[in-house]
Amino acid sequence: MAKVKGEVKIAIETCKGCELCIHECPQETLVMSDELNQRGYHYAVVAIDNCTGCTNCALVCPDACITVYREQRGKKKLVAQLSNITENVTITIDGR
Amino acid sequence: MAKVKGEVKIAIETCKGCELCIHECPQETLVMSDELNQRGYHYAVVAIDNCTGCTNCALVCPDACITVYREQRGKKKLVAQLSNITENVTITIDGR
Amino acid sequence: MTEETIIAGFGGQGVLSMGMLLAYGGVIENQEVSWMPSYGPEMRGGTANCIVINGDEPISSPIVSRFDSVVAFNQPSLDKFEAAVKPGGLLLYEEEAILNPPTRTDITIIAVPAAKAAIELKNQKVTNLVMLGAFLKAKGIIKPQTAVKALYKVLPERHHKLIPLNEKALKRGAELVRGEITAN
Amino acid sequence: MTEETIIAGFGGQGVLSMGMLLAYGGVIENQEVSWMPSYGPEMRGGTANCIVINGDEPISSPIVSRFDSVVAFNQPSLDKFEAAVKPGGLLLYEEEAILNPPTRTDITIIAVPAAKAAIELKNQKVTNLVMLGAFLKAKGIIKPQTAVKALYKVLPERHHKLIPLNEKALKRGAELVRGEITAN
Amino acid sequence: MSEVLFMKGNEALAEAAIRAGLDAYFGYPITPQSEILEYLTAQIPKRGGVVLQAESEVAAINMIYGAAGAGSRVMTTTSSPGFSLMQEGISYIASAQLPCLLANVVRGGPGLGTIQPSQGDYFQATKGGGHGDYYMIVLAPSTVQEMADFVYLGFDLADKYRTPVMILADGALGQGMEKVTFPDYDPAARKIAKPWATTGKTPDRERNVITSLYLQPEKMEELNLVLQKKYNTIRQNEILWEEYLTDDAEVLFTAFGLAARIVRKTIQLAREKGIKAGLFRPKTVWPFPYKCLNELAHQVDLIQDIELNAGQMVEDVRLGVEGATPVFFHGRMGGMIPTPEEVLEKMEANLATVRGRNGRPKEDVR
Amino acid sequence: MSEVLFMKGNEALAEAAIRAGLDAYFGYPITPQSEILEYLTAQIPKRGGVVLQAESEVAAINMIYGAAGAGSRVMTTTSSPGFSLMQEGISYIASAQLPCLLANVVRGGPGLGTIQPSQGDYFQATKGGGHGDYYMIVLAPSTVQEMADFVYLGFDLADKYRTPVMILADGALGQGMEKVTFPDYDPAARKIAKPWATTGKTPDRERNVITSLYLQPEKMEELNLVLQKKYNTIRQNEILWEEYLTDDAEVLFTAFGLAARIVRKTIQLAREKGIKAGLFRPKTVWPFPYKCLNELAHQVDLIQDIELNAGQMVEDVRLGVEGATPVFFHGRMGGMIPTPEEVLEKMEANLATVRGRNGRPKEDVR
Amino acid sequence: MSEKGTVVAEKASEMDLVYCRPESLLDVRMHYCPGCGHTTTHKILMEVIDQLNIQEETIGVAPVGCAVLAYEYLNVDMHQAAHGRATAVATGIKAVQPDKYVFTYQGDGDLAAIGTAETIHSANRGENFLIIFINNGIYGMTGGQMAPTTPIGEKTATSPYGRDKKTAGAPIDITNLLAQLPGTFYATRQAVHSANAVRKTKKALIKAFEYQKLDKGLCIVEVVSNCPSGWKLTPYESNEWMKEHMMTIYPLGDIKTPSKEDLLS
Amino acid sequence: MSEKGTVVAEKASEMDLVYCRPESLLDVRMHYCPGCGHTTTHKILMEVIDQLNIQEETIGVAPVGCAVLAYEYLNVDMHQAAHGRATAVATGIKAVQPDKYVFTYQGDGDLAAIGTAETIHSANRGENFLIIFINNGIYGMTGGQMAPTTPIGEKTATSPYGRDKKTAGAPIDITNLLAQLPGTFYATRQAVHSANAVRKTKKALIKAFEYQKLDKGLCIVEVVSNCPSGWKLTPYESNEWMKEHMMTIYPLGDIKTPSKEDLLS
Ligand SMILES: Cc1ncc(C[n+]2csc(CCOP(=O)(O)OP(=O)(O)O)c2C)c(N)n1
Ligand SMILES: Cc1ncc(C[n+]2csc(CCOP(=O)(O)OP(=O)(O)O)c2C)c(N)n1
Ligand code: SF4
Ligand code: SF4
Ligand code: SF4
Ligand code: SF4
Ligand code: SF4
Ligand code: SF4
Ligand SMILES: [Mg+2]
Ligand SMILES: [Mg+2]
Repeated sequence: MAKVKGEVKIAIETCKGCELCIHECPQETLVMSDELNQRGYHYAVVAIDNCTGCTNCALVCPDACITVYREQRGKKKLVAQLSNITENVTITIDGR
Repeated sequence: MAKVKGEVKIAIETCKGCELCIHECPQETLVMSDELNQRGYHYAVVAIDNCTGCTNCALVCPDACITVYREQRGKKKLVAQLSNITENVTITIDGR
Repeated sequence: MTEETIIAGFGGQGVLSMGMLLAYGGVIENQEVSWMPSYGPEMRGGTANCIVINGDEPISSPIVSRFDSVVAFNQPSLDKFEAAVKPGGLLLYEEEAILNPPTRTDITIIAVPAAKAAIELKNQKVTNLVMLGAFLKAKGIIKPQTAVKALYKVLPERHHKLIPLNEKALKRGAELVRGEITAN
Repeated sequence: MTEETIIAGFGGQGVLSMGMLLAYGGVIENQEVSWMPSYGPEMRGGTANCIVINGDEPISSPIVSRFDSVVAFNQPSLDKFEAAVKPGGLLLYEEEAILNPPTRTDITIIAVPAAKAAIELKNQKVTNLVMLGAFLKAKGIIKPQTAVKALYKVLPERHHKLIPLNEKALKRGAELVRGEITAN
Repeated sequence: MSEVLFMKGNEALAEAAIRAGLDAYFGYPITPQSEILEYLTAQIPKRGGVVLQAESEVAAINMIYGAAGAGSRVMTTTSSPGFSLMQEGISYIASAQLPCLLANVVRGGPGLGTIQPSQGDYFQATKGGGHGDYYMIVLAPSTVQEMADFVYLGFDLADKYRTPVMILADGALGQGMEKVTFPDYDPAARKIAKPWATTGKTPDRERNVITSLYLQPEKMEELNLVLQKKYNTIRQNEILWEEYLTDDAEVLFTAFGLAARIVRKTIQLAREKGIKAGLFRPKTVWPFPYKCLNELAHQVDLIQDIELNAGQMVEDVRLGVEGATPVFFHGRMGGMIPTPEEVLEKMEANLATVRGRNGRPKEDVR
Repeated sequence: MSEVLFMKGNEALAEAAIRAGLDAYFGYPITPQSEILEYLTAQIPKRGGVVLQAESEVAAINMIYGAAGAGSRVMTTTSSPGFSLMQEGISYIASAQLPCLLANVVRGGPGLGTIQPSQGDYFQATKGGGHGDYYMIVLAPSTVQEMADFVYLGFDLADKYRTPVMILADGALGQGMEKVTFPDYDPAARKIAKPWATTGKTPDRERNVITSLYLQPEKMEELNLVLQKKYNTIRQNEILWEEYLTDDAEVLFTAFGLAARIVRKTIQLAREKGIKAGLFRPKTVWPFPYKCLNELAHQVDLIQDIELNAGQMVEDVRLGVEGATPVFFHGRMGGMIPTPEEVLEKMEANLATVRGRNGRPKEDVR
Repeated sequence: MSEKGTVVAEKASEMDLVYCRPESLLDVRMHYCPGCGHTTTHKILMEVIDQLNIQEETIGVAPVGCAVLAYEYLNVDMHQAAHGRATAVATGIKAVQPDKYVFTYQGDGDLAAIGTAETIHSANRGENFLIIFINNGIYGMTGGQMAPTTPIGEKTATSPYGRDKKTAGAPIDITNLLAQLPGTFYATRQAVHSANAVRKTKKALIKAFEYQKLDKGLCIVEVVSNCPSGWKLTPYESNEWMKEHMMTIYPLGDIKTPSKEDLLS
Repeated sequence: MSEKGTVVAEKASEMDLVYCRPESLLDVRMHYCPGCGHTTTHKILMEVIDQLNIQEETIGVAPVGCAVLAYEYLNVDMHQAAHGRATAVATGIKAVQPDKYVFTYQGDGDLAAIGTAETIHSANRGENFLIIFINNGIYGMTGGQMAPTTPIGEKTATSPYGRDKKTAGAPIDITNLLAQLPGTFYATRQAVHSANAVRKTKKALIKAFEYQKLDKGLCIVEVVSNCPSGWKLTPYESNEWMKEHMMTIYPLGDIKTPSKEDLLS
């Protein structure tokens, strides 16, 4: 089975460094940063670009820090629901 | 089986006329009086002298109005426990 | 005028409804009225009573401990309330229920053979109406006709057919009280 | 003399025990002392602080809102308490943890590279002892030797073997504060 | 005016609640007020609304908290021990600023006590039986008619101020029957909008939150200041009392609820004896009519306070009087009710002391 | 004298309870007093006695009722919302005349409020949060040392009068650490016989019954008279207060507990400015030291009452003062604590009004 | 309230006394309505206490409910308790008097409505006392209101149109719930409407007291009982109604009995 | 408290968004400790509410406990409730807002200790709302005291020597008790410690909300959860400990599910 290509974005200032995403990722995509965020937590970062977009990390992330994208495969498209994540998200779906 | 001979005494002023003893007596020994006691209740009285001393009536009597005696049959004797029923009970067991 | 009455007996003897008729009668006659039942678990003991106060000015306390009239339906009630009749007041009791009659000499005492009368009327349940008839004869707190009107208020619709019988009982009660009533 | 100090940082940075050492030291030196932790669910947010008051007369309120000294272990604490330093007071902070240094000009400000020093001492956990050493150098509320004595009171028996290391950290902290301390 | 009915106080209260547009009632049986729940379980299915027998008074008051927060006109009633159990909930309701009507048909305490009438819960009602700084508007009916009247008033005040209002009655007012008439009252016209209620967060508004939690003391103090300001407004606008023969009074009785009825009789007896007595009866025992009482206090030789307790309202009386005239107390407890004659006797004894003490003959008094 | 320890108020209270011979503790966690239960669960297994975490405050107070009735030295502690839940049980305990020690480590109310220190439960504690006419002896500690001292006193008073005694503390006294020493106290020598307790009906005595139920109002009134008589005895014998620099005071502060500590500082500031200020601090807030306060009131230009609430003890102050001097109130709520400077400022403003109003220069005041 | 029966029991010299009022039941008239199961249960409880000779070691708790005056009748040390709190009170007593036999005597309103939390948690803690639970499906004392145990369709003062499952829920079988908690050692449901039922209930009570000696956990003896006044039936009718409407939803019998191992361990 | 993530999600143009923070979860930092299951449950609850598009029709109740501030995060109308009384409050709301979706969000101390009576009776009445029950076997908010659900032997602030069955009883399985009441329509026990568990819990929540439309009785979704702070473990360790010590006594899975008939009737 060909691997699907995915991508995650992590809101590092919201991250509390619980490491649950790290343990839950089947791809070992994520690691903890050495840096602290402003709240004093080490935060999760992408270590290897092998994400499959399986959403495991995001599902298990308590603080909803993780947004997941996945390669289009001709499936019905999801409507983005990003309105309150951050103000400067720009989303372009289907060229819109 | 020869019937055992029994006897009941009813504290009629304590009786509240609930009639439960009447219904519970297998011998139909008891009936309700036409008279009222001082509390305004009809009370249970012995109608026929056919009591077997089975204690059914006494067991079911809520207000503990019924004392039951039974013919001696050589069995181990019960010790009377009458102390606080009334002041002028006199009990003679085994000639004492 | 203020008339403080207590009506007392066993539960089921109709003491509360007798009181209610007296009270409703007062309402119909535009009096100030208060009806106060004994309440709560002491009723488990099987006794019941109500205090009825009829007056022409606002009722002070609905609970009082001395009465212009005591109506007793049984011995315990008589025993309990005999002393509570105000001097010169009235003690009216159901004759048959009482073994030890009252002994006070400073009050009017009337024994009403109400249960007997009710049995003659073929309904033991109207004993209280006989008592009420007698009481109203002795103490004209409300008119007997008003008591009849009150019956329409107090009885549930389905019992209205019994009103003629009740009316008879009231009359019979009144007849049982003979002569002038004075404190002896 | 009354010295009102708040020590604030993340939970786990040892701010409560730094305060406790300061307080116990006061007890040993026969001062009047009060130690008041932040408490309750706001701790869930991950921050902790304690107010320590050392004085020579009975402590008034154990909770105060303006301080002679603020010891900040992280940015949020510095942000929150900078304004609460009394004019002429002291603001002492862990250098590395702070991105936006304080801006007030009417107070003494000391940045202590305590975490670095602790790492040099091979135990990050003694950062708070370095801070205490520095603080006591700046504000002689209790003698450094007293702080060592206090360690025996505050640390559970099983950790007493760590006291020499703690002592070193205290010393190191004192060394990090150079020169005379005056409000600038 | 509508028909004159003859009802128990409990029933009159229940009937008035329905006529006042009661949306939901939650309650638990307790003598001497179970008739309220009983009346409502019989009537509400026919006349609309919700009536629910809760598993306890604690549950009932929290159901009230929920239903009041969700914007409804709600009521619970109980008697003394049950009211004690509600104290936490009442504090929450007051703090979250929810309107509702409560009634305590008081019986003799403390403890399990007796089911006979009493006024022993005055302190609890007026000084805050629950924790924290809050008050309820407390209406103290004196007749069955007021048992009904104060329901309408109570609901309206509750809505107006977003605050719990309570009716402080007693077993005799609850159990006894008296004449009563019900006023015209159109709930639809009287109920006001509650934009703060939790009715579902529509897109046109922020979510509504019912809470009394403010971990930051600054915020919690703000809430408290809002509450205190509201209480001051109520103190200014909503004080109710009754005076009876006070114009020429040389002796003033103070009493509320049932006790005030006994005192009225005493006053007649006193006046028959030539003693110019009058009555001051607070109808709102919170807010208490301190000021008016103070004015009267300067006019009389003494104040005789009468209560069915060991002396509770008398503290408010003394706070109102501020030493202007001697204040005496007489009370009966545990369900006992003083007679008008007994009350007269007590007052006369005190009057003798006062006038004796003042060394002034009666004529000189004022 | 024993060693000087440095402890949290909550721990000091718990430790004192053990040293005072605590037989059983029942309680439920709540901030800011959970350390008491925590301390006891750690210590009691080593030192003897019973400690049980109840399922709620309602259960806890009723466990107290049971264990106190069975003759033991018992205690429960909680904070504001939990104390409200205990009101029914407390009324039962007072009515059944059972000795026990309660503590309310008060937080900011009303409702859920905040966990910060407050004095908002003064009314509840002193006027009877529960139903009926009862009082508790209420001890108001001002230091961690008193958190310990009042435990011994509380247990002894409880036994002596067969009455619940409560400690009215606050979150700061519970959470903060201060120096404390524990006195010598031999529980065995201090515990008294309790022949009324339910320890099994031996043939030499009638059965013992713990009850507060008297259906006959005459009987219930009798119980009430017994209680009132007891309360009067307590009023005569057990009033405690502290005065600080009152001898020459022209301005009197009144405050209890934590507030009194702030006021002490204010007094120093005031005296530095030449204002002769003093402090009157009730240690028993019930019974309240009315008489002594009244005497002081005649000596001063004003009374400035300071509380961590919206004005509660000030009513008792005014009842004590009876108009003898103007009484002013300043309070902070919801966990806020006034500074000594703020308090000084308020007082000075009021002093200006009073002296201005009187139209008398300072010298003429007395 | 004390009064003596006027017809006294006189020993027929040639006969043995086989049943009489138990000694520990005080010789006063009980306030219960005629035919009420509370009365019968009081009586046999004291018979059992006499039989086990534990009067001196027994402490009882009766909360509000028709049996609130139990202390007027039961000649043992007693606590009256607040409504619903009997098991909390008993927990307090047993904690400081662990060698005494402690029992509570509770109605269904008390135990299964307002007292649910205390009941469940006493069982869950495995408190070592006995609950005697009088389930009459109604609030007797307050005048016949609906209880959590009231059968569906039953008309009471607060369910004048009959208990409606939709709004009031189903009658709750609390003994069954309690039996599922490991802290409950023995749970049985009995009755006192017939001589036989009385005999069984006495046995259950004896067992329960004996188990208390073992310190193994809570024992509960439920007595399905009547309330002639609340149900507005004669005592006899009430018992018949009870058989039909109560015992069908609350079938008599043991619900949880200790195994041999439980007893020995 | 509101703050924006600094690393923002930028649409990789060739990719679909497959997971993001739910719209109805307010964009503020939640106060929970790192890795706490409350946080995850909040998140997926709002995902479900968004998915069902019922934000405007939902009213929530969060009593005291770590989740008391839920109303700061959940963008629906909310009531904070007194400790233990969430289901009573919900009963009041649902009584007057019968067409709304009502849920409570309760901890184990709240639901299974102080609130036991309210919990049981809401279920017994068959109240038509949803209980979300976070069972972390501890009192999180007050600093880690023993709860009725705490496993035997577990050391907490009030069981410093480990929970002792003899004095504190066994951990109570309240969902199981509730499931036995006829008023309970759906009872399930789930978790949020793994992606799979989260998926199942979301399904359970969806079911529960959909059942609420049917007006058939109480639904309860228990979430066996962690308390890293109370347990003094890292979030990951806490989940491992939870699997071993909590899920063995509280096994995951459906406890009561409606039959076809139940659903259709
Ligand atoms: C806190 C409180 N709430 C309500 C009451 C009123 N009350 C007394 S007994 C009782 C219920 C009685 O029913 P049950 O427990 O079944 O006992 P029964 O009388 O049927 O034997 C109630 C509601 C009370 N005394 N205290
Ligand atoms: C009446 C009352 N008692 C006690 C408390 C203190 N308190 C707040 S939350 C809580 C328990 C929290 O535990 P749980 O319900 O399990 O929620 P968690 O924090 O574990 O999620 C307690 C005891 C309170 N607020 N109110
Ligand atoms: S989406 Fe899946 S593969 Fe990608 S980082 Fe998350 S868990 Fe790993
Ligand atoms: S799960 Fe979320 S909060 Fe935890 S480390 Fe990963 S991104 Fe951070
Ligand atoms: S003892 Fe038996 S036979 Fe005799 S009267 Fe009683 S029930 Fe009948
Ligand atoms: S059972 Fe007892 S109370 Fe009932 S009628 Fe018979 S003797 Fe009387
Ligand atoms: S009311 Fe019912 S339970 Fe109470 S005594 Fe009468 S019959 Fe028995
Ligand atoms: S204390 Fe426990 S339950 Fe509360 S937020 Fe922290 S981890 Fe979660
Ligand atoms: Mg019952
Ligand atoms: Mg929990």
